[in-house]
Amino acid sequence: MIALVSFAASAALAVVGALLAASVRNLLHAALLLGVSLFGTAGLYLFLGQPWLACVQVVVYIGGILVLILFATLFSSDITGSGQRAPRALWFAALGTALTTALAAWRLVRGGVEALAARRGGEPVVPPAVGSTDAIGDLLLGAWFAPFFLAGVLLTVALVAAVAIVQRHRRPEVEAEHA
Amino acid sequence: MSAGTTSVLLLALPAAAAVLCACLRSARAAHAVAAAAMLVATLLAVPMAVEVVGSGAVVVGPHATWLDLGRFTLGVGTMVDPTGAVLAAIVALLATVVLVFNAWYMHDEPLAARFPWQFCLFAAAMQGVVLADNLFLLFCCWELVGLGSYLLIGFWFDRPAAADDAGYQARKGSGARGVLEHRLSPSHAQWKAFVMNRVGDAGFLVGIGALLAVSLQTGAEGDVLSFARLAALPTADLSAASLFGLSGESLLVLAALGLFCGAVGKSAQFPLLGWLPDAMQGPTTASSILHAATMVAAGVFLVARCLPLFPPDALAVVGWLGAFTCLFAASIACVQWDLKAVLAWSTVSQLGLMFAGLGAGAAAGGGEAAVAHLFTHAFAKCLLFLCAGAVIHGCHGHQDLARLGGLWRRMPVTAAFALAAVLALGGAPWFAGFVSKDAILAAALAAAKVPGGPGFGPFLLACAGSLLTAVYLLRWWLRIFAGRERQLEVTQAAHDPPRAVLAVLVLLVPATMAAPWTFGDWLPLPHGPEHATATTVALVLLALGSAIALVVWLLAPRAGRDLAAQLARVLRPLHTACAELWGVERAFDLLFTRGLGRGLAAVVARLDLGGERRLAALELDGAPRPLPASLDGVVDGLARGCADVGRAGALLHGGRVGVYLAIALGALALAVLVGWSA
Amino acid sequence: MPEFGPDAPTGYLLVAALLFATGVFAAISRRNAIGVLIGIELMLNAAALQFAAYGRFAKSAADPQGQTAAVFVIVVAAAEAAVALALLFAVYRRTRDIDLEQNRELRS
Amino acid sequence: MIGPLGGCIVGPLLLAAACLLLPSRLARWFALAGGLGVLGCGALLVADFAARPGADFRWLEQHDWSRAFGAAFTFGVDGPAALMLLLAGLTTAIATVAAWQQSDRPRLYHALVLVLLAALAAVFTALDLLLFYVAWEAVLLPMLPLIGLFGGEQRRYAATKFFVYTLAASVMLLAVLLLLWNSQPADGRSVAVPSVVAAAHVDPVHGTLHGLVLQGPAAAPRVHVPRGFDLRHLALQADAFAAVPLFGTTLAVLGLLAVLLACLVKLPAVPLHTWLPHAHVQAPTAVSVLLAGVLLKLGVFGLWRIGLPLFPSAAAAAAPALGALGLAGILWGAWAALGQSDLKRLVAYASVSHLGFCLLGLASGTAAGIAGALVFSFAHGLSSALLFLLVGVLYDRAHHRRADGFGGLARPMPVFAWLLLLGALAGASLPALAVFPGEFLVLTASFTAAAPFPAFAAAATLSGILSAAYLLWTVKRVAYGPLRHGEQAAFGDCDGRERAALLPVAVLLVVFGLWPKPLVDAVRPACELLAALLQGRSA
Repeated sequence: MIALVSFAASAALAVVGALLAASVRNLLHAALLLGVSLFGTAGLYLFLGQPWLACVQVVVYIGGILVLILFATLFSSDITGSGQRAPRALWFAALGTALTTALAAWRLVRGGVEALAARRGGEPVVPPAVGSTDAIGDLLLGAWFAPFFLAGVLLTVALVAAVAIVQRHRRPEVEAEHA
Repeated sequence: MSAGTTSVLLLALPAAAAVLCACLRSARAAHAVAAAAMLVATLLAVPMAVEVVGSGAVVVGPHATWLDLGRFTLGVGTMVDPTGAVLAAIVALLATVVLVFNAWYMHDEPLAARFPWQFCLFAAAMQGVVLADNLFLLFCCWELVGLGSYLLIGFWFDRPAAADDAGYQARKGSGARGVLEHRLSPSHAQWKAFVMNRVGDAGFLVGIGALLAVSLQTGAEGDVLSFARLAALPTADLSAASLFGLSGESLLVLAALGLFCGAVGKSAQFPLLGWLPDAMQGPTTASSILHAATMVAAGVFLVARCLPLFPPDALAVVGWLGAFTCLFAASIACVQWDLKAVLAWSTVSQLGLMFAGLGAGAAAGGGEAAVAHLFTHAFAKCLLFLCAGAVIHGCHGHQDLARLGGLWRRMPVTAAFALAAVLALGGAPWFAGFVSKDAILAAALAAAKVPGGPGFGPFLLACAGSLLTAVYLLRWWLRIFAGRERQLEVTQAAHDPPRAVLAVLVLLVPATMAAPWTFGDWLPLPHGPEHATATTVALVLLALGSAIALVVWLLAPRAGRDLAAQLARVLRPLHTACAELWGVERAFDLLFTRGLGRGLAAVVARLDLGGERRLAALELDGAPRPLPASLDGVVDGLARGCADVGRAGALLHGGRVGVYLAIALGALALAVLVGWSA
Repeated sequence: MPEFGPDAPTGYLLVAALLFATGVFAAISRRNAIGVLIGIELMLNAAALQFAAYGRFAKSAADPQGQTAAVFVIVVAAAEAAVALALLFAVYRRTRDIDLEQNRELRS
Repeated sequence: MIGPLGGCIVGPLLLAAACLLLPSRLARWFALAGGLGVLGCGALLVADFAARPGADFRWLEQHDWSRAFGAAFTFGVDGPAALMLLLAGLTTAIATVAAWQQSDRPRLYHALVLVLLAALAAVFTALDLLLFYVAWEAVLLPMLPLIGLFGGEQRRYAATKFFVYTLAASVMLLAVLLLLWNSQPADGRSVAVPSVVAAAHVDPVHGTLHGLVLQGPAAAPRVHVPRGFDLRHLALQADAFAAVPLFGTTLAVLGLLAVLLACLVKLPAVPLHTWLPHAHVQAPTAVSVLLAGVLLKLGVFGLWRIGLPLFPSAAAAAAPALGALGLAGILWGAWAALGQSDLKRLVAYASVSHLGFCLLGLASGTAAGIAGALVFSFAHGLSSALLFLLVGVLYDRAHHRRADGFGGLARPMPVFAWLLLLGALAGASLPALAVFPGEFLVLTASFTAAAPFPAFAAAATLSGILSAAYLLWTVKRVAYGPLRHGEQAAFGDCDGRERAALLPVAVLLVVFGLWPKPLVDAVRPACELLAALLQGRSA
């Protein structure tokens, strides 16, 4: 019972946080609410028996990406004003698209659940949730080595690219202007 | 010279004179040229008339094809028959007389140089109506007659309406009845005349169209509108003709009624009669010819010429309407105080009488009788108007019957001429009108006895009209010329026209007698068994009418007050009705001028472009532009709808990341929804 | 098998779907680039959750492959965020603003 | 080598270039020369057709354009086209004289007028559908700046409306053009020649028809028509087009609808006419003259050249509806004119009413009706030009056009008043003035056509009353009565330049009113041929 309640709480945290993050006007609040939502997801990973993933989520996502985003909000000239919302027509378009997407996703979920049930052949027993950091490590350096390697390259390229983009506009005339 | 050549000259002379006079600046020279041309025309026309009437044959003049349309042609050409020959001669003669008279009448008028050419155009057009050998040319000239009347009525184009005329208001003085108060300005009167004539002409065109349709459907080709061909139409085999389920015979009735509709407009019959009294805003000399031989005569002439085409049903309509107009207009003439208005309504009434005669049909002798009355009436009415012109000229523009009187001492010759004309028109024995009016009454009586004819209605109405004719004509003469002078300041300067003018007027006097018309039996007047009855009735009516007029006039001074006014008080409702034209004018104004004219036009204009506010705001961008319920507004609405769609489309390509994202994700989601059902 | 709860796939998948839709909404309706980025992060997060959930319930025994894929998603998200924020920084330096309404340079 | 008809198009274009390049005081002379040149060609052709009546095409000339598409610069003129060419030249010359003192960018103005003239001449002489379409749209190009740059206060609105309305209406022509091309077999088609066409067009010397070799027996000749845009060849295939199914109906029906849309807006027929009052009111006087004088006739000519000959069966079926539209235009326009206070708008609505007669005549499908419609078009060009010029004379002096802002002008301006009366009487179709023959022909033709046309004609006679009412009422308000505004006593009568523009029109009105025979004779054979084709289809 406690498990169910805490599971529901995590799910609610994830969904409500996301909804608020999408809709509040203040950008700073939105970023923080995104963090709430990410925490909720991390909780869900725990219920899935994947504590390692939960840790990665918290460390990389919340500790890295979210802090980056919060840092970026400082660039924005107007994080609380009325200018945060898109034109009315676009807002409706967003709502429509989101609802359509939700509908489509729900359909996929239903299909996925049915497929899972069919694959287990009606077997009622849910496999035990076992932490498997070892297995992941094997996998990353074994069968998934190529993707793992590519992810590393991607991260490096991203890092270099980010620096390059920021650097590119440091032209002499701009510097002269700044001086 | 053959009659055919003469007929062309009769047309060409006035036309050439019109062109020539239009180029002349001097009024005297223009009058001289015009009068000379008309005199030559008269000298040509009279022998021609004698010749044609003597032989009784129809002379066909030169004919040319105006337009060849394959299935039929439209021609121009002349044709002279006895009626046309006499009428052409009368037109030419009266035109000459009136021109000479006008040279005196307008001797101090600055615009006088305009009169001759307009007048000659008018006369030329009328000659065209009389001498045309086909209905098409007749119609063209008919319209030009309308143009001539338009020009002449609006001769004093810059005069205001009487109510706004300071000169008239100053002249009116005390004791006046304000007879001109409700009269229109000349420029309004000319418009009214033209447009009302056009109402009739629309019917005329329908008549021509129906005749053409019937002719072509029965296989005719060539100049199908020539009178010779048309006359043969009723006896032809009409079984092939049908339109909208109407048989050929019904179409002929329709055609005849259409032609009659044109005549109703041109001859000022009920209900298109409002324009003629207003037409006297033109010079009196113009009225004298307009009321006599041209214009109004054209309508009677048209029906007389096309009488073979008129089936009995159409004739009944002609007879009833004519007789009704006769009485109707006579009743109005009795209560007029404007000396020209009495004559104008008298013309309407007399024309009604002619139509009553025409309605009796050729078999009853109605055609000849009506034409005879047309001739006699032309002379008498022309003379009357010229006398009226002399009176008005002598009295410096005063034309109120209540202020004139006793003028016979100052203008004895004019008074005598006018009396002759009055007696002629009233139908006194030994005078011209006696002959022709009797003939009409006889014809109407004869037609009444024919089973299936119009019945006794037209005859009785015509009799009542004749009675009133005697009343108002005698009243008119007595009030102007007899007794003592009512207001010396009005009449003291009056005098007869100069001798030269009188010498010309004298020419008209013999024609008011019966003798020239009955001598030699050249005028084919009907002499049926009804003639005696009709004569008796006419004489009784004349006596009765004269008695009424005399009694009213004689008693008036002795009673110390105006018996006419007393009578008017007693018969107030009747008097009011007559004076207000029985409401016809008002109804016409309400229904057509205000209703179908101005009212509907305003509605249509509003529905078309919208109101002035919308029009003023068209160019202002961004100004609120409510879509008015108008055609143009709908167009603008469509345009704005297109612009809105375009604006929505432009939103998709506005460079907004969100929009692209929405499109991409939305499309993906939709694809899943639609495509992943399996 | 209970329909919802920690031991059934439906709950996780539903949350993932909702997160994804919310991300879509945020990405479209925000006119600030950071708001859009938040939306994208939400969508990626939903994808990672999806992987993890399927990995947990796909086979009779727990399978680490789902978790591994989720890790990759997080990695990609991190790379994306880094590049996106660098881009934002660049835009900011040019226009002193990162409002997408004002910066509609994608328009032809 | 360019022949005279090509010269009617190239000449004005060259003169337009000269206008732009040479000093501005020469520009008006170039425009006048262009107008007179086209006028001369038109007059020669009309005289030729009047002297030797025929339904054939004359002064034919052809230049290569695109063999692959079967398109060529084919020029040729039949009677109606000759009449329209004459009208285009005449109106341009008159309008140029009316704009003689044009001070605002005169070079551009006259150059645009010349370009307009070239485009008009191309429409009237083109015998190639593609060329026709290009010219038809090209007419709009100079009109847009002529109204939009040189017009009155609301010129932008009026010019845009005119341009977009007429352009949108005629784009469907392009679709029809392609569909027609597409429906022809690649290697041409062998068609039977109707005997009336053979009688009118077979070259007696060479035994050819429109340049095509005759095959088969002389009694029932056939020709092999190549795929292309030659209007004469397309007309021969009219029956084939009527048999091509398209969108549930036939190509002929859709084609006629597209042509009708384009032509009825140009004409303009109620209820597609609302661009006209705006365009007329905003356009400068001379452009109004061009607009009413020639541009509206494009609608008539389009129906004559494309609509009726290419789709005769559909046209015969649509005739009652077209006649009803014509009648609606006659009455609606007349009543709307009666309700106007702006003089130019009044004349514009009078045009709507008058052009209704043209539509009625064309719809009647009889030779007399079609001839009447064409002659009426010509005469309306004269009468409306006169009225617009006169309104311009007033506007130059008073700087407004409200009818109630004038009164009694016949005293200070007698010549003006007489000409105004003449114009009004012509508009009211008085006999002896040029509008009457056309109107009378249309009416008589409708009376003698099949039901329901006699009923239309009967209702159309009302226009005689209404036109007299609104035009003569205008004369009364403007010219007659006492002088209502004291300052107008100082108005000068028409000066020499104005008379130079007005008097030729007035004289022509009288001349062609008394003697319309050459005009009718010039168009009649062609009209009879078309009427025979139409009647053959409807029976």
